[in-house]
Amino acid sequence: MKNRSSVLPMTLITVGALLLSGCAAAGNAAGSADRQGGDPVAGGDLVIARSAGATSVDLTTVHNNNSIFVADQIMEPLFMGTDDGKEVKPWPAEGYEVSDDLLTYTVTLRDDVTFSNGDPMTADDVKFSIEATTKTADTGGWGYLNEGIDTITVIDDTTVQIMVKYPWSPFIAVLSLFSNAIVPANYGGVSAEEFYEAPVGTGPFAWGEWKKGQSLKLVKNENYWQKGKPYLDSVTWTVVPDVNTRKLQLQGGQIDIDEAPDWSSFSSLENTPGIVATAFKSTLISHVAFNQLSKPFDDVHVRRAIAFAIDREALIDAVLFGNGTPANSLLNPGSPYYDKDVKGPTYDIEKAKAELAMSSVPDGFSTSISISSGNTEQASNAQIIQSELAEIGIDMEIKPLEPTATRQAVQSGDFDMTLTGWTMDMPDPDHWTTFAVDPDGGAKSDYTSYNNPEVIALNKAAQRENDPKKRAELYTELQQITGDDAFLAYLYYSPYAWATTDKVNDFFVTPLGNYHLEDVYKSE
Amino acid sequence: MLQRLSFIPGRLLQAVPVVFGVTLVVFFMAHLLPGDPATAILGDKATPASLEALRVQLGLDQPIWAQYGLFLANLFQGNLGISFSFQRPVAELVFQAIPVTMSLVLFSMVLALAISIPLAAIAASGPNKPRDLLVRFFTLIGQGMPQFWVGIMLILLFAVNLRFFPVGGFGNSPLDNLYYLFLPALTLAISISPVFIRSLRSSTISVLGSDYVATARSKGAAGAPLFRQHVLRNAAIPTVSIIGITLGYLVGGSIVIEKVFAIPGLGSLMLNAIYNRDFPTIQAVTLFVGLFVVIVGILTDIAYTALDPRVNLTGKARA
Amino acid sequence: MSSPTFLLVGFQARRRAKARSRSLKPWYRNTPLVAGMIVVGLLILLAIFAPLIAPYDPIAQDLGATLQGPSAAHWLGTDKFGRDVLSRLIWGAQVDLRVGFLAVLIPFVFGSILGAFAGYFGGWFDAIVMRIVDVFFAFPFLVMVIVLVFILGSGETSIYLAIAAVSWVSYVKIVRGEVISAKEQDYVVGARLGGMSNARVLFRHIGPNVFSQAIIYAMSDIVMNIMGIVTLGYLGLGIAPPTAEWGSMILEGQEFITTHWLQATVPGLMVVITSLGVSWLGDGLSDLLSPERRK
Amino acid sequence: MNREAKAKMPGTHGLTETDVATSPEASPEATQPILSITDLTLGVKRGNSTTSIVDGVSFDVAPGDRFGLVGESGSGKSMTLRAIAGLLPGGVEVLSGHAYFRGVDLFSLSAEDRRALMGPQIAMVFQEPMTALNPVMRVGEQIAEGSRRHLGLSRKAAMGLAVDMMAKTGIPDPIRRARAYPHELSGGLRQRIMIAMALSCRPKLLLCDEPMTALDVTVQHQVLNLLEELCDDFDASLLFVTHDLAVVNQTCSELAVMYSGRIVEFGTVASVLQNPRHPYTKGLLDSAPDFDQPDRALIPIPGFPPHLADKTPGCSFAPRCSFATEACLTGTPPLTTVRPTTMQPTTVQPGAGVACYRSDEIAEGVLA
Repeated sequence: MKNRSSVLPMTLITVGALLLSGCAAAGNAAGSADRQGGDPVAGGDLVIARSAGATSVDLTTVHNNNSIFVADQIMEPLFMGTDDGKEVKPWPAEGYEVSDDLLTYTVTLRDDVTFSNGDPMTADDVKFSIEATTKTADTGGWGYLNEGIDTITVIDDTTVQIMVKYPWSPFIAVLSLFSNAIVPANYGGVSAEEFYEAPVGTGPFAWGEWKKGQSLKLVKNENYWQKGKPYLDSVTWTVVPDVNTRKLQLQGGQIDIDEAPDWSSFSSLENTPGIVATAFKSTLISHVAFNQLSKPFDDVHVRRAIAFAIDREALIDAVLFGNGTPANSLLNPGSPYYDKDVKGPTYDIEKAKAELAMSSVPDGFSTSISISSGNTEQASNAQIIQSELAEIGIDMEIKPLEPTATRQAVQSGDFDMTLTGWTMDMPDPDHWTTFAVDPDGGAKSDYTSYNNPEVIALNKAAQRENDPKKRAELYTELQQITGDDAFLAYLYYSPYAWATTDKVNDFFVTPLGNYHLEDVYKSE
Repeated sequence: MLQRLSFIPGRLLQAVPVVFGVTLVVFFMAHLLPGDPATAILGDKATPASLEALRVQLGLDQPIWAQYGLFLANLFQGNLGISFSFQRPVAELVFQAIPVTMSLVLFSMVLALAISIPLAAIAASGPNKPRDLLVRFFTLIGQGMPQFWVGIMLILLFAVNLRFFPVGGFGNSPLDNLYYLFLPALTLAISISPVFIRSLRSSTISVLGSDYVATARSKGAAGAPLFRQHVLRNAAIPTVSIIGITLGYLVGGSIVIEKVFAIPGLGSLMLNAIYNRDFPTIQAVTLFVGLFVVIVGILTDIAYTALDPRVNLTGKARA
Repeated sequence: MSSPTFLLVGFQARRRAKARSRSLKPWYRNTPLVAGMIVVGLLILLAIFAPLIAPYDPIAQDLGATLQGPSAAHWLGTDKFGRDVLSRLIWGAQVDLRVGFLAVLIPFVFGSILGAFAGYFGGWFDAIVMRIVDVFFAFPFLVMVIVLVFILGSGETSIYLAIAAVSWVSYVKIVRGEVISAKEQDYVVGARLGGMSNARVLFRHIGPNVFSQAIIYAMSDIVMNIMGIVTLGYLGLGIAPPTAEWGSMILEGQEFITTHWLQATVPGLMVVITSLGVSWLGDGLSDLLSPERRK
Repeated sequence: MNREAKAKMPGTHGLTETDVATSPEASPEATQPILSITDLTLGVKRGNSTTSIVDGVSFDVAPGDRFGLVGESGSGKSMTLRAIAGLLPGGVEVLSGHAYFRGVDLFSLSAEDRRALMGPQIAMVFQEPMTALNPVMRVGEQIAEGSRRHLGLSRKAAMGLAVDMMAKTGIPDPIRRARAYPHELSGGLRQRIMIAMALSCRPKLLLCDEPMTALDVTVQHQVLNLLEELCDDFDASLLFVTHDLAVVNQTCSELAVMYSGRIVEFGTVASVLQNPRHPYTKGLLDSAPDFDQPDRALIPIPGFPPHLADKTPGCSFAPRCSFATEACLTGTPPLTTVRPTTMQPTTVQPGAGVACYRSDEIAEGVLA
């Protein structure tokens, strides 16, 4: 009898499995409790305006959210993050079992899932898809996230067995990544490039038409395995770079959803008749990153002094217009294993001056912060921090560079301070913690060159630890130490800002930033 | 007439080094941009390993001369290369954006002429009279207003408050586009009309004061017939070159308007290409704009020759 | 925002009109010149004495009083950092005028000299220069400035270089045209026959009135530079915050266009007033400087 | 070659009533001058100050007559001509006086009626053949324009007339030349085109504004002869403005000498040129070369014509006049034997007039 001690709370899996197999018709009730009721109305085209268009729909290599959130309406991974972003639930998969030595996962698939072209989804497709994604590791794709996978073997049409190289607790979360979405084996006989000109998936929508840089339209997938869904006939994403133009188009009823209204007009949108503005819980964390290779940021007291000197409430009011909460930890409240009791540096001028006195530059120093030009939020943060640091004798010059130039400077270590942030791609902290604290985790600790062996060890242990309680303790300790080290000065957790017309119902954005359009319907 | 058009082959030959120069300049300027395409594409979550892998795949690890050689080789075969960010042939992107920008540019040109010709005629009919001073004052104002600021104000007034027009965007049928492109075209028209008005006014004044108009008047011509037969064609000659140059400028200069009005034309394609370090697209768009400017230059000369029999471009070089 | 070519052509049209209706009035009765001097003079004074005139420090933040409407304390209200809009407007003049006027110098000098030599000596030198100029004219002006600002990083110096690298071509074309037409004038032919060295002829004879054309053109070039800086500011590529600059003020104000329209509108008006003043100056100067051309 | 003035008795030229709207008190048909200028004053009004360019000029042109208006540049002669043609430049206005064309005051006509006259009744030949033709229009079309508008001819008929006119004005190969553009023709040819254009609607009065000046001498002579012949053929009277006495002598029968906006002497060409009675006319003759007396010394008139703006009291020629006396400096010599106003019955006699206190002494040769 296999030991069902899976990483996820036992109850939920069985409940999820029962629910899905038992009453498919009722649709996925889990997690949509807080949405308005009313019976869904079929039909209509949903128009979503965004600042930039999708650049590619190849989920295995594309890196920008604009492309990801469109493509994941076509192709779905085996598992899906829950609406609260904390757990993973089976989606086109039935469930899975893990062997005692935690090295072999046996995933069973639903037998009623078909691709939009009518072909049934089988284990062969799953094997092909995951292996295709893993291969992209050597061409700059998301493959490096699958490096824990060893072999995939097809047992029968609805069962596939995956061996992992070492006990790897985030495995199921990795399977829920968009990059592991399921495509027909051998791309249905065409070349990869041809396939991605009009990709086929098991998702709620099928390929429509793409006018690059202008609009992308997907149409209803008649063979979607969740019967009766999606309600919409089609979805169109339009490209409207100017935030002000998007807002005015929404007020004019020209579009249904404005992807990212600016915080300054969020409150005015909220009380505009016919408009619903919602701040969805996110896994977004914004912080100041210090380059420990550039003096004096190798001195922990300098970093702590700056962390204490920043008035987070003031930032939230001035930049987010009150829509945010001060950040106390590396992890975001929306992420599993976030510990709200971790005490990170908070705004305290006296402590800041004390820390600076103990540092290698007691009477202050001059430095600079590199930000992306054209990004109003970063410009605002930088200007407020500049005036706050001036109070404790730190003269910080603002260096706005063109976004890619800034990124190049940061990645090549040519910066003092910079403003960065992170959103989770899967309901597991491992991707972010490894990227942030482990120097050879791929990004020299988020390019800060932070190197604390104790923290690195904690992170590796957590990666291997399957017992949730032990894993939680490890992550709490990790959050506490990184907070004290202040290798990043955490600023705030800000929600995702969305605005829709009141005719849009059941539109919900998960903490990972994606949204399930199969539940959305337009009422008159 | 044909004999007088024999200057065209010469001009085309002369254009080759120019266009070649444009490709050279744009290629190296693009490569001077800080942050290479890999950094732009992979974004914040890039790891050095993935950056390196992508650079190899995009052929950015080749020496710069080899890359330029490859670019030219492809160019001669009419292949504009593959866009780094869209992973699609660049030609597809450019040919999709060209009609958008062309309809915007031509629409704004028509509006600009519709504004400029009457105003210039009014001003020229009474030099230094109040109406002339008023027209000249407004041309200075028009020239002084930043394009994007005019765009914002027009949106605020017409699109939001009066809801006459949509806020930017682009229709899918030509008729639809007249509705969508009216405000952006008007914005561009306002910014280019001053030069048209000034040129038309000054040439109309000089024509009205000319001896041949006095001759025409001595034959009893006046009002509309005089204007149509004698004044308009002579006054239009100097303005033709301005229209030509403005056309060239508009195609390359409407980036800001396309951003404010969310128009997916060459301008926004170029702006995104710069932000994304999408070299093939940058080169393709610049090449097209360069070619367009050269061709418009030749068309202007043809129009010039057609309008003014005195001009013979084969012989004397135009200063 | 417009390009050198577009501007150059407008300039030539105006010069043709001026050549004919040139009035001999003394400078003080030349209304556009006087009006221009008054407006530009006031703006320059505003810029120089900004520290005295501006009621507040333009970058002092008051996060308690953000986005306030016009009030007794803040005549034009405050922006989203609680900074006084009026003070930023005044200080903005410093940046925009300085860059506007200084960005003209390099192209003016470099372009004119190159144009003069190209026009005077002609031959292969002229052909090469003109082909290079054609390449720059065929280049989308705004694209070039943006790419240059990207390469050089934002900040005043890179804006100077970016604008200079693009607008020198117009001066070459103008001065070259003038020199070529001047060369055919009798007084020049006479001078050359009289055994004068090329340099003397170029600088003593042709120089004076040829450069007057370039100076007049420089005026409208200033307007274009200001337009350029403001547009770069709007695209977020302008001068680094928190410095007050009209273009970035419009960008920051645009967020609140539906609620606090004043903040985005007023800087625009300042740009218009400045351009008006400089254009009048240009008109007046072209009256004064351009001697009666061939009838 | 001093041509005897050809005094031609005025005829009615078969004028029908409808051609000219005659005012009620018009004199009987027979002796009515084709053009009668009475007390014409032209000037520029700026604010409340007005500077006059032409002061009270009066003269008549009998039908079929050829009348010369002579004077240096700035004397107001062309301005007078343009006033008649209704082509006064901006700012210049008719301050007072009348211009009766066949009994009708042109200044009282509406713009509409005035334009109806231009072409069929009055035509004009300009000074600069290089710029007087529309550079972008074929010459044939420019000639045909008048006849199409006034005679209502079809395009083909009008072109036929144009070619015919071009032949009449001595233009070789007119059919091909009609398709040419002005810049493709020489100065002389272009002046012939102007003449063809002016006469195409068989006008009664031809106004010529120094048509010869821009041409070189040999061509000048041919065009003058052509002008005379055609005026006879077309029965057109001629008002000829020039500064060249030789041209007046060859072409006109009567003349008036203008100086700084006023007529200082008028009469038949024979009487005035044989024995000028005004110092200015005499000065003009003395300073112009004469083929009959090649060795005669040329005596230039000292000084310069006065600027229009400074209207000094007394005779405007006084400062340059070697015979000026105290009286000349103060009083303004009236034009003696002023021809009675045209409205009363008058018979055209070859009278003469002069505006100089000492004209008699000059006439008798006392003052050389």
